[in-house]
Amino acid sequence: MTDHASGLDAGAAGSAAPALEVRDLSLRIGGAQILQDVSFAVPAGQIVGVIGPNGAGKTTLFNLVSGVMAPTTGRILLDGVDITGRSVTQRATAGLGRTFQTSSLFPRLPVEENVRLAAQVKEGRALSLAAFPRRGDTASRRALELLEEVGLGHRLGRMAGDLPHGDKRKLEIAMLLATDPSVVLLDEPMAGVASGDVDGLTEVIRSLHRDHGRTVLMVEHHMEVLLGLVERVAVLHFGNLLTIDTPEAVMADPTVQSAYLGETV
Amino acid sequence: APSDSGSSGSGDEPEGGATTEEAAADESGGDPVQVGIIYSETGPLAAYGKQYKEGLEAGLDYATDGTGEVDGRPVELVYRDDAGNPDTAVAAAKDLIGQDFKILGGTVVSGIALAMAEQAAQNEVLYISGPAAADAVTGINEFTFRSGRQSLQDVATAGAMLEDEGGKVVVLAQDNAFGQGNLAAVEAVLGGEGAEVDSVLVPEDATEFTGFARQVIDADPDLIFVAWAGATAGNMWQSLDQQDVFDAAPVVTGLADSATFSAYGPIGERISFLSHYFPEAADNEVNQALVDHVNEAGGTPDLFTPDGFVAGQMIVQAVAEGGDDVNAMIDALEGWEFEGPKGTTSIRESDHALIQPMFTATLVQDGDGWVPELGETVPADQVAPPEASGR
Amino acid sequence: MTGPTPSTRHRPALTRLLLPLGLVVLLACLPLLDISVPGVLPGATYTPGTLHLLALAWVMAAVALSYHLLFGVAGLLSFGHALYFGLGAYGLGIVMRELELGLVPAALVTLLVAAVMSAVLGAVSLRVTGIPFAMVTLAFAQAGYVWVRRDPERVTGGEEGLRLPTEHVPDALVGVADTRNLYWLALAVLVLAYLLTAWVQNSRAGHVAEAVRENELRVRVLGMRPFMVKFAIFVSASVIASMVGMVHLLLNSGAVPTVLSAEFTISLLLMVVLGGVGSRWGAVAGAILYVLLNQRLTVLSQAGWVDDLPVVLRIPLSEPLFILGTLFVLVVLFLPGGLAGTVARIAAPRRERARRDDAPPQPRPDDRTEDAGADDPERLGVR
Amino acid sequence: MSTVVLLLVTGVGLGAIYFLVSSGLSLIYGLMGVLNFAHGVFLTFGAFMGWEVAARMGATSWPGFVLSLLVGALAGAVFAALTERFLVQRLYERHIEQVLITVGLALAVVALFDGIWGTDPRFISGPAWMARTTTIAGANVPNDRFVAIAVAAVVLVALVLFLQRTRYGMIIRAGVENRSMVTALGIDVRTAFTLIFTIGGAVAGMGGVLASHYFGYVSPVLGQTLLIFAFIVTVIGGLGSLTGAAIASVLVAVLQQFANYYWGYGDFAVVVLLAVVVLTRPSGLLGKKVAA
Amino acid sequence: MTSRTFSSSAAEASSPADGSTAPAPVLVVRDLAAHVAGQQVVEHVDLEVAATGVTALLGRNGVGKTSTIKAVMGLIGRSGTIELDGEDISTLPTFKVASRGVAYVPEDREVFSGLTVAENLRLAERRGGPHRYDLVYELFPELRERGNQAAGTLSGGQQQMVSLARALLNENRVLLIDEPTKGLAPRLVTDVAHALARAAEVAPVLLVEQNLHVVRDLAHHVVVLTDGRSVHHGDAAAFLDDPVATQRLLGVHGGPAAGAA
Ligand SMILES: Nc1ncnc2c1ncn2[C@@H]1O[C@H](COP(=O)(O)OP(=O)(O)OP(=O)(O)O)[C@@H](O)[C@H]1O
Ligand SMILES: Nc1ncnc2c1ncn2[C@@H]1O[C@H](COP(=O)(O)OP(=O)(O)OP(=O)(O)O)[C@@H](O)[C@H]1O
Ligand SMILES: [Mg+2]
Ligand SMILES: [Mg+2]
Repeated sequence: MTDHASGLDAGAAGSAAPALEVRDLSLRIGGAQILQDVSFAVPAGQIVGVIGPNGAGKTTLFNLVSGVMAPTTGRILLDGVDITGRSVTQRATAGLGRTFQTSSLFPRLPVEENVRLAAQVKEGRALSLAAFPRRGDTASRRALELLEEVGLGHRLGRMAGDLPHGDKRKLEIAMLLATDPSVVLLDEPMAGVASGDVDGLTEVIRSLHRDHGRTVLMVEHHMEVLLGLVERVAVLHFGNLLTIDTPEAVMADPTVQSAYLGETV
Repeated sequence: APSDSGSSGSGDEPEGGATTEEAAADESGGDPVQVGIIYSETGPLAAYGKQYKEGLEAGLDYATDGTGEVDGRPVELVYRDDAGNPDTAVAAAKDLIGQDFKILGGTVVSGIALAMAEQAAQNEVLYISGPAAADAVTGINEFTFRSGRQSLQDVATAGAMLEDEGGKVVVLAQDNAFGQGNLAAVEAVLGGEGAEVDSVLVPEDATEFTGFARQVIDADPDLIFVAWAGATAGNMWQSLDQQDVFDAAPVVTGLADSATFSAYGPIGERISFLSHYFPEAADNEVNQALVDHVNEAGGTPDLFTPDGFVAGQMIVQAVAEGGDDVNAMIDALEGWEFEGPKGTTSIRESDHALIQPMFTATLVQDGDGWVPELGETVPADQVAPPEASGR
Repeated sequence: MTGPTPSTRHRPALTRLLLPLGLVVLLACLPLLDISVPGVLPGATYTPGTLHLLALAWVMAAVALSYHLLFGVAGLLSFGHALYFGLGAYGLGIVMRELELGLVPAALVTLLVAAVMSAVLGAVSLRVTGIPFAMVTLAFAQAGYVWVRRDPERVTGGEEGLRLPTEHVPDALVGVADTRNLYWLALAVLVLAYLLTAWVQNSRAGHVAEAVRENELRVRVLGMRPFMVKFAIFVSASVIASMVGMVHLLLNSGAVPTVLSAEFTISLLLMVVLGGVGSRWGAVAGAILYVLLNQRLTVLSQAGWVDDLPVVLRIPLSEPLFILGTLFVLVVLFLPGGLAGTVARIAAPRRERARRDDAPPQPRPDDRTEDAGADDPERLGVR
Repeated sequence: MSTVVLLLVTGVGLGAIYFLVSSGLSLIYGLMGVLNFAHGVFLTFGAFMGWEVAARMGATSWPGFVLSLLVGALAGAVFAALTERFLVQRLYERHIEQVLITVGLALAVVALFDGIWGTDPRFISGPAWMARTTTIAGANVPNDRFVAIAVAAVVLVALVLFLQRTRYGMIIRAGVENRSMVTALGIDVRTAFTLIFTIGGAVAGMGGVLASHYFGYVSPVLGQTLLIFAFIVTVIGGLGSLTGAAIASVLVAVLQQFANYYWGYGDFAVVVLLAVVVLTRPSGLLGKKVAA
Repeated sequence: MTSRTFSSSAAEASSPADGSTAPAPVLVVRDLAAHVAGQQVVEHVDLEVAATGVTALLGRNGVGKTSTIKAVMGLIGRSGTIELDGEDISTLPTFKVASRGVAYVPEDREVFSGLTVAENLRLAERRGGPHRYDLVYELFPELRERGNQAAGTLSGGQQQMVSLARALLNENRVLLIDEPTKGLAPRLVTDVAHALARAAEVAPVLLVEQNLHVVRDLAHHVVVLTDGRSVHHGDAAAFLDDPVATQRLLGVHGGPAAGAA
């Protein structure tokens, strides 16, 4: 598992290329400019936070990168390979994983099955008519492991749609981990998670990056969590990238303070 | 229980020499003869089914002189509903044949009649088809007979109305089996007599007929033959009227059952009808018996009552002459000539066509409603269909 | 509502294997036994009438299973499944007659045609989802229905239907005396359909299909192509339906246009719902129930005592479809999950739902086929 | 030329009938997400009740005709309201089950009509003027077409006004999306839903009476025959768009007229049109993306 | 982040309550049980919402906070006593509960995504009574600008604003608010907390909130749930300052410094 590069094209030998790069990304819907010339690069293995006021375009940025929406102009590169024209599925198989701001699950399938489905993608032949999921096969074992890890070990048989809100967030993370992506987009993973569970989940995310060497881009309004995790912070504001810098520098920036943090210290 | 002597004790004369078979029947111990009748009790043609059934019971009653028995063996009618669906009918047929029924009868639906004919041939039982008009039933196989008329006879009746030779006949028909059958019949009968035949075929699902009415006029006909079945008739006639088709040429069509008489409204007076049957059309004893029987049983004689009635007569004939042997039954029916409600009727030996007289009629107002008035009776041989070559 | 979940999980191997096997053996022996079930079957089990009815039930159960694959597993509400059933029935008859092929080669040709046709039409209809998908499939089937009924090529027999070209069929499958052979054929096709359905459903693709039904975008984000799965299910279900249609042709010695009608598809829908959406054996049970009820209610409607009832009772009781329709409504209202759901509920009483009129469970975030929005990134992504 | 005019005008007339069926369907389907298979039953019931009035009062007089229209509308409305209250309402937010229940209802009630009124068509005729024709550009156009067109136009305007001038359209759209949240805002969404069904049923009932005059008869399957076209119209027009339904009604009917006349395959042509529209514009001609 | 911004308003709001005889609570819930899909999700909850100020409902994920609020609204099956100003509302249908002046801000925002922002608000206008668009637009000026945008295309935070605005628009007797600050940017959290403090001056609030800073600054009373039961009632500040209690009931270390950035 540690060999995250195995998930990528073996041909992409240029390890110098950043894991994820966006160039001049713009999106217009109707008359509204949702994103404007956003460019940045995330080196492999780095963990970067994205902040910005509500409606700044953070989720939209994730949608463009993951292929759920198409940009008006601009390019997206994964490990140096241009993926702008690729489908959602292709990007996912290339090693890009994401979570959703509003949990996106298979509501009427059991929790375990939600994760198992994700885990079997990793094994290849996920759509095979000739392979049969079995209790105790690799994917199922992996699913159990991950569910334990995020703290849902006691909810295996429950329908995902019936979970309380916070548990849905945890399930999202487990599904993401199951696909073993090399680049991870997390959209507000902490929203709705009980304060008592925040630390545990923070650890899960930290290990994503630290133990597995994955590249992580995360949107989070929970500043304590974010600042404790990330190496750099990107700030979006009205669709523009204001800055991308170390947490200290960003927090010191007066624009960020007034636009985002409000009248706190 | 063995048959009581009551039946033979009834003083009336049994029909056609059944007495000679008495001994044979007694041997079989007076077992009931079971006859399976598969017809539309429900489904789109349930109304026709009802007429058929009433006629059948009357016919059986008449042919057995009210005893319901042939040679001391009660004839037991076992009814099955086909609901207008061939699959249902086939299932019922299989069930009955499996129970060793040797005689099946019924159906007003041509598709069912054809499927039943198939079953009859496969399993070598006698099948007497009901009012289903498809010409294809005639001569389809040796096991299949019919107790009603067929499209060719309708058309031949219309031909009797075509005053003189030549001329152009336009057929306005629905584009379905019934309509196409009629068109083919017109081409065969009237075309054969030298008429030019043209057609306007209307999709069965059409709900708007004004355009087709124009097509009929544009074809410049000398005679218009309309073959139409089903609920859209009223609308179609109105469209013909509105587009002044009646001014273009005489219009001939088949007279359906009494429920439709009022559908024509005043237009009815302008149409020349050919008729299979209406109760007042035939003036003979058998018809009188039919009307009496049906009325007594609380029914009303109508278009397809004689088809049932004749079926009853044919069943009795088949049993009386053939006992339980299907081939003997066939022999007994082939070439049989008898007095039916429409007059003298015969079963053609070669193809089992039922040769019978036909009628022409007009509709006249009678109080609030409309009633048919007999034009002429067309003799059976004049409207006999060309012989089917068999399969 | 909550359809039973993929049942890869624990059930003692004994019951899992032996019970169905025993059942099949028992059913296979029926033609040799003299069992009467008054009120349910028209006669003893060896009689051709009863065998025909049971064979019809097996055939309908088999095609209901293929519909279960579409609707229950993949959530594809098709109003045109009858097309493929009819394709099998008509195709076999036409191929045998026109190409003068024997039964087996003709059946293979027909299956091939069905596979190609379902692949082409499936590829087109799967471009849309939800109600539009239902309508496109309806449109295609309706076109097939119109074609068969109008018969412009003079091959289908039009409204009167196609008759089985018996000269190409082995004698053992023709005639009432051989009904038991047809019975065994029907039973075999049911078992085969069940195994195929179980196979597809239990495969990885089958599991993914259920996920696609729930949340298509999520499946894509996980790196799988929903289209491929839906396509595979669509073609499998269609080919199974064609296979069953062929047996239907033999069983009824013919085919009529109604097998392609929307009503036929709706009756499949009714069977699957009666049995319980999502459950394999539910589909089978639903179909059998439907066929038997249909037959029995017709008999009931003709029973003499019904005629003597007062009008308010007589009219409803003499209309089999009224009773069937009402029953269906009641099942949907009071037995969510159909037969299978009810059995499961009785087995596990804690799942009992106490529903209050004004307080339904929390709104389901999405509905099985109403996933039109799932394809709409603008709505889904930004939420 | 006169043939083209005739086909065109009678096509619009047929379109008016289609619209009367499909507008209610579109309202219910587009706003409430219920694909209402029982809509044809509302129509048939309206037609039969209208026929009953006509049989007693005579619809050959104008007052009798108008009364039968009103009674038909009332019958359709009551039937629809009861259906909504006792069946559909219990299954809110379970669209598939709602569809299923209307399928079952349609099955049962058509059979019931069979039992009550028999399978034979019941013939009906209206005021004498309606059976006469008016000549337009050489074409003899039957007058009842104009009545149908006029009623359909009035219904269209009335429905559009209703949706624009009242909060109901909004309530229903929101209620379909998330019923419990609407109730949590203090709105009795059940009444609103019942109202929509009732309106749809009333229009269908009226359409039933007009259709029975158009076809010249009433039979238990009258509504079901029209329903399939109404479905097609609804999808082509776009879910929930009344104007779309109106345009699609006319389009479908006129296409059907011409295709039947010149080619003989009118129903085929309609199916092809449907397939083309769904594949090129899945949300229909005027359809917005209606929330699931 | 500090609390001074809105602690003052909380104090104001609380002062009458702390004074002489405490007025009767607006909402009294006794022995509440609730079930979803046949499953008991709330077993035994007692709580009171004081006549003024904010009462917080706390607990870990899945203990039944949301279910409790839904049960009060009548959105899920329930039994027990629920009294609003002395009137039993436990058998009323949801829309009647709401029209008696109970406003509800759901956990998942639940904006009507097919409707525009303006339509969402118009739909929320309760009959009779004034509609305080001024207050709403002052708090969330963005909603005015985006009046014609379909609510489904709003960002998460913007949807949260719509959801809150729908409740604040009317004159209420009590507000039930489920995680209002979830997904909001820090600055907006401040604003919303401020708004809630203002709203609580007029009508009391029952608040579910995971952000303990907000709880600390707004709430006077807390009710804590575990496993569908209410296990702790008491003063908010006292509870949050008790590290043993917060550790046991919420799994966090209490105290003023809890989680401070
Ligand atoms: N169809 C549209 N028309 C107009 N504006 C739109 C449309 N779709 C999205 N937007 C706007 O685009 C902006 C970006 O939304 P996005 O969801 O990316 O914000 P975000 O940064 O994730 O905010 P949050 O933190 O609140 O989730 C929002 O202001 C939203 O209202
Ligand atoms: N539809 C449902 N079916 C079955 N169980 C449910 C359903 N909805 C909720 N539950 C269960 O009810 C319990 C309480 O859930 P609730 O949503 O009230 O918790 P909560 O305290 O609000 O949690 P969170 O902090 O995560 O929002 C949970 O155990 C949950 O699994
Ligand atoms: Mg966002
Ligand atoms: Mg909650």
